[in-house]
Amino acid sequence: MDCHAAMRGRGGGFSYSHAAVIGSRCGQPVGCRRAAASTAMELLSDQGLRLDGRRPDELRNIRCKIGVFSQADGSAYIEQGNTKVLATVYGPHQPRGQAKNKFLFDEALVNCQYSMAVFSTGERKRRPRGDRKSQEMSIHLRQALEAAIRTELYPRSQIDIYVEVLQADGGNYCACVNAATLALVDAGVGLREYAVACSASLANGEIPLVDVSHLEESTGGPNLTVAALPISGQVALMEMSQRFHCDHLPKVLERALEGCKDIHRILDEAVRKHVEETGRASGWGQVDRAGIVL
Amino acid sequence: MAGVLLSEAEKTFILHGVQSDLRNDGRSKQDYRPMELELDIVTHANGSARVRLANTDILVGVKTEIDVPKPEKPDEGKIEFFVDCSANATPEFEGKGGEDLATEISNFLSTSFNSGLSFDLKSLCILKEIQCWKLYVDILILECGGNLFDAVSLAVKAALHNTMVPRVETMAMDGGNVDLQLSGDPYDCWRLDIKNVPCLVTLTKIGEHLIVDPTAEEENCSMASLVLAVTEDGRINSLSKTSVGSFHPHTLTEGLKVGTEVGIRLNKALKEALEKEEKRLQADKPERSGFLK
Amino acid sequence: MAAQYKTIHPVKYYRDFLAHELRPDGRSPEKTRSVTVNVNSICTADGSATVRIGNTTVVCGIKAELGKPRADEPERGFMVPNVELPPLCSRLFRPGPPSEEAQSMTCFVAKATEEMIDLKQLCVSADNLVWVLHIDMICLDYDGCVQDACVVALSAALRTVKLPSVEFDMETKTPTVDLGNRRLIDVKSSPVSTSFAVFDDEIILNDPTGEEESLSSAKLSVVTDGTTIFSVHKPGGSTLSESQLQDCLSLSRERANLINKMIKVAISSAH
Amino acid sequence: MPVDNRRIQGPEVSFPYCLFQQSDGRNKTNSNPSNLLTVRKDGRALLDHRKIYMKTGVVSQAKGSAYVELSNTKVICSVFDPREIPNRVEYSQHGELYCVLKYAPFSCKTRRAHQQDSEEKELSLNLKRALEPAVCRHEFPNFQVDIYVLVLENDGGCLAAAITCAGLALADAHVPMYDLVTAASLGVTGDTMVMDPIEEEERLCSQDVKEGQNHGLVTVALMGAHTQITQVWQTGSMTSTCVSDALSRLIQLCEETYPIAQRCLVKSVVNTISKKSTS
Repeated sequence: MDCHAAMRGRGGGFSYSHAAVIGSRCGQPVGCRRAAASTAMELLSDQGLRLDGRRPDELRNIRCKIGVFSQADGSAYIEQGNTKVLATVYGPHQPRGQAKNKFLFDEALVNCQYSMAVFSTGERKRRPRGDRKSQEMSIHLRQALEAAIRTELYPRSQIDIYVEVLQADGGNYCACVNAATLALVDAGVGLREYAVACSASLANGEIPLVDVSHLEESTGGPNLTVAALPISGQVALMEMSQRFHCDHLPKVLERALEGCKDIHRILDEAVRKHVEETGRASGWGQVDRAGIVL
Repeated sequence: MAGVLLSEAEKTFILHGVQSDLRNDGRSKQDYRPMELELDIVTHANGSARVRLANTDILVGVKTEIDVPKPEKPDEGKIEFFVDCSANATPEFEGKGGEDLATEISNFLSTSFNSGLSFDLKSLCILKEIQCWKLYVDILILECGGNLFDAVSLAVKAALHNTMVPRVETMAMDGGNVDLQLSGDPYDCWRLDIKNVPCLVTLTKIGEHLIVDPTAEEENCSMASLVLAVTEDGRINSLSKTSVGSFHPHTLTEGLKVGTEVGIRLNKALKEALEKEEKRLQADKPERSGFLK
Repeated sequence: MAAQYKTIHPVKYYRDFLAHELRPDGRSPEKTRSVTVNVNSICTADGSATVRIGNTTVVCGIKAELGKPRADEPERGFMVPNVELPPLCSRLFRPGPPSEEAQSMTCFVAKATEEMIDLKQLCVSADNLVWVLHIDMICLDYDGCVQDACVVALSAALRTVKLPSVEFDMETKTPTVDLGNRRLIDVKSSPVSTSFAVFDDEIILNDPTGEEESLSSAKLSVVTDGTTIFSVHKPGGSTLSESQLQDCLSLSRERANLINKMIKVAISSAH
Repeated sequence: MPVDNRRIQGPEVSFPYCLFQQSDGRNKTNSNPSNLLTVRKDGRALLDHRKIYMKTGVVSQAKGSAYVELSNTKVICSVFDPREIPNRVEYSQHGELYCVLKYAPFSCKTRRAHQQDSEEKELSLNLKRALEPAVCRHEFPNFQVDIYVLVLENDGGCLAAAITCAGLALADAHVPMYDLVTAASLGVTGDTMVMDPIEEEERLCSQDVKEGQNHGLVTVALMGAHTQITQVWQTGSMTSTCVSDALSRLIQLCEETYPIAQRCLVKSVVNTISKKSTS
């Protein structure tokens, strides 16, 4: 299919891609077809810059907000580049629902649900959750967060962590872990330290890249995801999309852990700023926005 | 929504407040809570909007796809509503917990869009009997602080207003297959006509009184609610009772009158808000905060 | 008292009755329940019949549609019979996909009735278009011998189907239907199924009720048109002697003749 | 489409033959709506309703059951003993109604699938909403009453018939209730109102009209003795005066149906008593 994807700034720095030709097959989304278009691309240009202009060791722009919702015990929103994730935390509370009879006597039960908005991807998803991929993600999330939460402080209770991917552009899992950590902080759940996740890849067979975007993911380099406790330098979860050469893995892992430390710094700063601000009135309604006035 | 537990005394307090037309948060019976609207915040969608009505938070994305028209309606496009009650709103929605509510909302929306007078599906037709646009209106409920129906409908109308449908440049018939050439310019789009798209107005009966825009606590005190789909010019496109409980015919007729008035005001307010937001987006470098604010 | 006795010890309750060659509903063991057949009661279907055997009620509706034939059998149409046991008919069933019982009943009915019509007469244009008869039998009241009622309902409903004439334009590959001009289907045979329940390994109950079925130690269904035996279905359970089997066969033949007569009367009175 | 291997399957696709009807036959009725409504197909005046037939105790295996016929529209309903709400962890103060409405595959103009579709789900919900206010749900906390409705033939006014039928079946099953529920429907197109429309008229009322005109369908369920509307469902597009006008007409019709339902119940009670006394 003759398909060209035009990356274009639309409004304030938002990328918008547009497929020029659409076949007559029904049910074909008018979304991006970046993967097909970019197979020929190189992950790293001759100038040593990545597809989106970053340097190999440069993270995407991270913006976050702690305390998005008022009803949840804790909530947070994070943007890592164009990947946008919302996380909420309920608890610790009495176990309820199906977990009612499964609670643990000496520690808290951590319950995670990973879900993706149906409009979060280029091609519309049919179901927001319940498929195998999101089940797996839910489990991985729980595994990483259990390492950080001081579950022994909350026996016979349950902590619910729900993450919702609003926009997916690579590194979904990482953004989810980071958002969940912020939400846990907001909920006041006791943590050993922040659980931070970051991904890394390898370009041209030698140069490690940090914080992989969707474009780079689909270009097909090997991909390493690490969830770590960066202060103590412990790895909570590590996953590889495909095999790495023995010689390459250490440096890719090092780059990913480096990324984790960087993200940790950003998150920590955000938390400190948030705590400073919570003393004042919440920022609601301060910015001039289109209010619906009756 | 999340675990509202009220004692009898608290319920009576709310009831008395409604009786004297002064609700807990200082509103009168027909006042809405503050609302905020932001357009175009989901880049993967053709149109999107987020509406926050006090604690109720709704995000809507509209995506377009090419589909084959229904054989019984060959000259009409399709529109499909999908509601996802995110567990972010309340742990009760985890897994399949929110499905009943989601079906209720999406069914009500499709009923109120059913009439050709509310939304012109014919404009979505590309080639009679062969190709048409299908709009997927995906609604994500992120927080429920009462009055879901109204907030959802506002967000849906705003997202449809924001939707850009790519223009079809050429069509080539190749046997039974059709090749569509869409315009390569992402700005070469057309907008949907949302003039007659209704807004939903929920009237909640507390005691003998009908109030609009109930909070979660107020919903908890009420036995019966009425949902109306009201258009800009005060026509009712759909009407249904939700929740348990029943109405006296007199209350119902009064509800129709009040609901229509409120609906007209709501549509007008939304229109103004949309214009304002549109203007903001057209500015040179509009600030996009989404959930960061 | 009798009601309590029955709930506490249903088997003994039945034994007491059967010791006097009588069943609780007043029938002798070999007597069948009354049957009513009603056709064309549903106007939205192309053919329909309602059959009651005692309390058991089955509605059969046939919808004819046009479809493409299978490549290996280009001239044969389709008969798609399905038995539905909705939750409405008994507390034994829940909403959702068909229960095991419904599935096995569907198989039984499909097998008993597969030879009824020549599927070639459902052909409109070989390789292109054939009639598809969607035959849905819905049980409204589940009180024993539902499969018998299904077979009767299908047989009666099939005789009321009137297919409109269709012309197939070979060039545009589109059919044109003339609703004014309709024809009946030619039905070759008329199988009737009769079921028996074996109580306490020896007593044979003809046309058992739901209760009798659930208490029985074995079941037997005979499909016959009065002269030929199409099939005998005995899914396990206690054994039967040859003479008992012969009795069942002759009872079934009698009943088949009777019911086929009833179907004929019902259809002729409907026209 | 997912393959259903628990049923016998026909070919993958098949079409209703009405689609290929000769064109002259079809358009006659559709192109001239006013014609259809000046003389209704069954000879009724515009505001006349159809004859209604009701019967209780039709399903021997159910706790309570009823059958309702609005000339060609045929609906059957059965109600079962309350049972504990399955898969529920929290205790619920009120009993629940579990309503499932299903169209028989052959009940409509075009064949229906075996699985419940979204229209059936919507009708089920409306049915539930219509019945809930009438049932004393505090009498059976943490239990649910199963109500199954099957539409055998749809010739308009399905929801109304289903509500009336389910109300009777609940009463027949001795479920404690405040009042009986009866329902009625009405169609509007342009300036014309049609009481108790048949399927063809319903379709006509759902069809688009010129801008500024009214069209649509209204269904109302009423508890007659308390004059309480338990459910109202409107589709289409109409002015609020038109809706309230329709409401008052429908309430009247519901009130007319109410004594018929009462008589039907009385008759079934008399029957059971006389049966008991003879045995």
